[in-house]
Amino acid sequence: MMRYRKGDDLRIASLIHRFSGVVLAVFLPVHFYVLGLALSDAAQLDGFLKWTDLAIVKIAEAGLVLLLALHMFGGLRLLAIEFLPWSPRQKTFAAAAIAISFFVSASFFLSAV
Amino acid sequence: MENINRKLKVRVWRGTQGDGTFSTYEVPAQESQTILDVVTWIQQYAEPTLAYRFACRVGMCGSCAMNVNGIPRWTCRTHVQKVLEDGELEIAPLRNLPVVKDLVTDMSEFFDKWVGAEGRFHPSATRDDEIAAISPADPKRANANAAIECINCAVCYSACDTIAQNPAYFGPAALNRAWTLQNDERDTAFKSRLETISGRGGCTNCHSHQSCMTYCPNELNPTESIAGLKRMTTRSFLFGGR
Amino acid sequence: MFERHDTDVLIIGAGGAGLFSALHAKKAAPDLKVTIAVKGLLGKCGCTRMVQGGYNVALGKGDSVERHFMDTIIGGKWLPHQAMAWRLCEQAVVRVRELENEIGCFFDRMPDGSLHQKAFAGQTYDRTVHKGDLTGIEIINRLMEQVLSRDVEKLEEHRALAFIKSKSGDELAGVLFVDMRRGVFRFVRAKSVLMATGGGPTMYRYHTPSGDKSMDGLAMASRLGLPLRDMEMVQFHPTGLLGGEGTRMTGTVLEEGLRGAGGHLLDGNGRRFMFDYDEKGERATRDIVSRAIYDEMRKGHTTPNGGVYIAMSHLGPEDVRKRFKGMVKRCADCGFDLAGGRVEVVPTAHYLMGGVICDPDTRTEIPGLHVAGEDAGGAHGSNRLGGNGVANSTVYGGISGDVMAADVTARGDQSLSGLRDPDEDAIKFEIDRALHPFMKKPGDVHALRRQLMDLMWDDVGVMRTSEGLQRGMDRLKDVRAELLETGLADSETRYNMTWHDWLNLRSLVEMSQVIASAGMWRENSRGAHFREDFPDSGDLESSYFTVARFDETGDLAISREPVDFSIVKPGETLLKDEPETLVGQSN
Amino acid sequence: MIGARLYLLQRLSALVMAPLVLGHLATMIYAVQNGLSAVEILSRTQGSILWGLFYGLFVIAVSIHAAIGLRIVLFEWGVLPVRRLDLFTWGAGLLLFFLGARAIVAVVM
Ligand SMILES: Cc1cc2nc3c(=O)[nH]c(=O)nc-3n(C[C@H](O)[C@H](O)[C@H](O)COP(=O)(O)OP(=O)(O)OC[C@H]3O[C@@H](n4cnc5c(N)ncnc54)[C@H](O)[C@@H]3O)c2cc1C
Ligand code: HEM
Ligand code: SF4
Ligand code: F3S
Ligand code: FES
Repeated sequence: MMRYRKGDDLRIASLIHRFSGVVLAVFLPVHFYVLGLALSDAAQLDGFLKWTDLAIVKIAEAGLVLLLALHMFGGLRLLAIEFLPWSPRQKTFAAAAIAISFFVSASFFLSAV
Repeated sequence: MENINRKLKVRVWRGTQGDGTFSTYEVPAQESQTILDVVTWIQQYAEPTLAYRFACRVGMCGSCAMNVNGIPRWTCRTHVQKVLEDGELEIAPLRNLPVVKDLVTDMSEFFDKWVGAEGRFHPSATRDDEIAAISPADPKRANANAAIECINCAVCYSACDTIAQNPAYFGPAALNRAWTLQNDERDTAFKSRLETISGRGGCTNCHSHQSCMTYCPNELNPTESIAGLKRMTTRSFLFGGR
Repeated sequence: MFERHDTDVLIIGAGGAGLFSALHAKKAAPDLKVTIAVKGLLGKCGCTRMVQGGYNVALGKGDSVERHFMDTIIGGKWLPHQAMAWRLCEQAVVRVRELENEIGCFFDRMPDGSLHQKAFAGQTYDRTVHKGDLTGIEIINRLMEQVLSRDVEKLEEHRALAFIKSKSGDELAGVLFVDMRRGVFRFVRAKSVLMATGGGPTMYRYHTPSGDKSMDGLAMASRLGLPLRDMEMVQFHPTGLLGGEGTRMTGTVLEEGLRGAGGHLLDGNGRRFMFDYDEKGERATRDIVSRAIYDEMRKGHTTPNGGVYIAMSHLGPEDVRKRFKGMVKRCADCGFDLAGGRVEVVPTAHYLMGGVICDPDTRTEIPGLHVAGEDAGGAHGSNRLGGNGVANSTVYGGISGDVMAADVTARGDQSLSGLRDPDEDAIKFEIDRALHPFMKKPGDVHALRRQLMDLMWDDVGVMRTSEGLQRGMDRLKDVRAELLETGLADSETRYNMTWHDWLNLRSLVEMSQVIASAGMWRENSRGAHFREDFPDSGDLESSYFTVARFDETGDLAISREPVDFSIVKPGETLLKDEPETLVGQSN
Repeated sequence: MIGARLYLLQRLSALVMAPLVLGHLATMIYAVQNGLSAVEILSRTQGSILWGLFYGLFVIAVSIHAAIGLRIVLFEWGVLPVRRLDLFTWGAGLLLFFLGARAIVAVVM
């Protein structure tokens, strides 16, 4: 088949934005559901939170935070394109959004362990 | 010259819509050689029925765009050395348009959308009137001018992932043109055009992927134009009128 | 075997002439069915799109239609058809306002908001309106949008093959096409037909026009027996890019302004030679510079690819980069450094002044057939001024639309349909003629095209002699004979470019023969036509133009006809007590 | 496949969420340091009108934002045909809102 545009930075940024948005949208109902458990029984929530002490779950959570951060900073970048005067440094912004996101999620992960 | 006697390995798409394969050709390398020259060589010496399209051969008509090593380009102004990967080229028709034959696409929908997005001037004066005095420094005119030098090559149209997924979307070139017109003080269709470009198929479909701007051979920036249209849309939605 | 199609007004070609014709016809008579058939995509082929420098128009402030007209006549060395030249200059004013006010073009402005105008060589006023150095793109894109958004039928990638007369043989019935995508023949009947295929001397080794142009229209008209005038007048642009044989870039224009700005022309050894030929040096007019370069080339003072150099770097590479952004980028894309290095250049065939004889209303001898744009002869005489080409195609394109609409409307009253039944045998004959190469043994069309381009360059080119022209005509006969024995490797008719290369070549060979013969007949040197054996311009009062015509048996006859000085005679001027030139004084 | 209205709603909700998400992330980084427990969460949030408004606003914004976002994605991926889009958007938005509201009630009240 035909090749199509590998290694295009801004394209990767847009794929990240979409991927993170969708995963967040799938995760969020679960998150709400778990919190909603507190309504019936705080112990159930605690049981769930215990489970989150597991390392693997910690990593997964850090991943979600990463996605949230990526999506947000990426989203702010898009909003800047749409509503602020044009800047020629789009790749820098995309890279910055990703870098800050990693920084945030790493902080989260480090404080969690 | 190290180029002399060297051969390029070129894979070229042969076939029609949905039914084709790549054929491989060995093309002698030359010092001054564009992708269009490579395709021409193949047609003249190896594959007499190979179909491709060109006219001006100097980047003015926008007829010759193809996908070269996965990237949409104007082939008459793309030097082989700039895009060669390990001595190889892969040449395919533009994406997002139906293929007529081999490297030739049917550009009708590109132009239908151009017109569909009201990409034409609606006059406020006639040939009996004087030509309007408009300062080039006027900010609106500067906006209009920044987007004007489009050759409708459909490189951006082919590069845009949104069109691939949302065929109703007008695409960057049509909206870029609409932006120029929205900033043209001589034009009278501001309102109706705004309605069109903020409706179905319009600027709100754009995700600011910026592939259009990255690959536009004339270094135009449809992303910026479309963002301008989005602001116009927003303003008119929130406050009405201009 | 072929499809049939009917329309009221049929336009062949979608350059400035074709598109303007459609708009005007539709405006004059909105109920008429207007069809544009074009060899490429609508608006994306032809040379109007390639116009760089701009559009000549006298917009007052000291300039006048009279001054524009006098420049045109003097530039054309007293050969122009004066009524046509006058109408060109007069209507250009209207057309430019139409382009700006109705079509939506936006030409460059001065800081105060008025149009920016500059002077091309041969003008006595800063008259040329432009949009940067991409004027044609602006004009054609805007025209294209207007046409696409109107109820105009388009037949894209339809190649016109032949005009077909009515059964009675005294009127035009329609045009035979091949739909290039499907490889299917299609006969289109029409009440009125415009031929606007834009000439295009692409039979020279170096040429500027777009690849779709191959003088098809002129070849078709000549086979119909229509007279062609001034066919020896092929304009060469002095600085075409020279990139070697294997690249389509070779021949494309490096803009005039480079020389104007102070660029140097250097021979292969790096010696500046233009002052050997003219005191204005590189700033001399197109024809003089072209001949000088050609002469240096003949003397063997050439660059690796056989041309000369243009050098700009002494003006400061940064400055050059800024001032000639488009040109520098174009060269850079193709691997040449215009701003800092030297670029090889060569004179390149640019424009055909000659064409079908018609009146200032675009009518030809045959009722129902009109001609406009580069296909029409007369307006430029022996030499076209830079900026008069696009003015000519847009002015006369518009006029043709008006006239055809009026004619068809008037005719509609007389007969029920106004459509005429074609000579069916002629259609069959023409289809066979187009399919000819499929009947022959496969051969190398491209080698023949190169032979043609070489012989035209060598023998019928920038400088001519009777010997050379004779040799050229002999070689042409051989090429023609060989072409008719050269076939195609494949029976594919769908988008078969090699087939179209063959058909292009046939048109070009036929018209090359006319160019060479007309060149032989003109025994003096005027404008673009330079005879080394007759270097004088000849007596102006008894100026004549050549008329070439094929008779029934296919023999070519050339004659000379006196120029009718209907408006101004040699030695006179329409400019009373005015300074000779006002260049540089307006803006 | 969105018009001006949905487009703006999505952008507006995104703008609203940005500071909220920043605040949330900061709290999380601060809070997880000592491990999470239900008591700890609830002690912070229960009875707090401020947190209630904070998360309430977030839930409203995210319901709108994610519903429209998913609408676009699912349309562009060819999962949803145009005529189902509005139904889906409302459904997804209401579901998110319902779950979110329940969660707030649970942790705030
Ligand atoms: C590089 C370049 C620069 C120029 N710069 C200037 C300038 O600065 N100023 C100026 O005044 N002039 C300039 N000219 C000249 C100018 O372009 C022409 O004079 C003018 O555009 C001719 O217009 P036209 O409509 O007659 O033909 P074109 O615009 O050439 O259009 C011809 C049309 O006919 C079609 N056609 C051809 N054969 C067939 C067929 N068999 N069947 C169907 N369709 C056919 C073609 O595809 C095309 O659409 C320049 C020309 C070139 C090549
Ligand atoms: C925190 C602040 C957020 C900001 C600034 C933000 C911003 C954006 C923007 C600007 C878009 C539009 C992209 C486009 O169509 O071009 C978008 C899309 C989207 N957002 Fe968000 N968002 C945020 C939070 C969220 C959250 C929390 C979720 C999920 C629960 C989410 C889910 C989505 C989805 C699914 C899309 C569609 C993705 C796409 O079209 O590619 N967003 N977001
Ligand atoms: S915007 Fe650029 S890429 Fe798109 S059609 Fe115009 S010139 Fe081509
Ligand atoms: S690539 Fe497509 S999504 Fe928008 S910014 Fe350009 S049109
Ligand atoms: S051939 Fe015209 S842009 Fe390439």
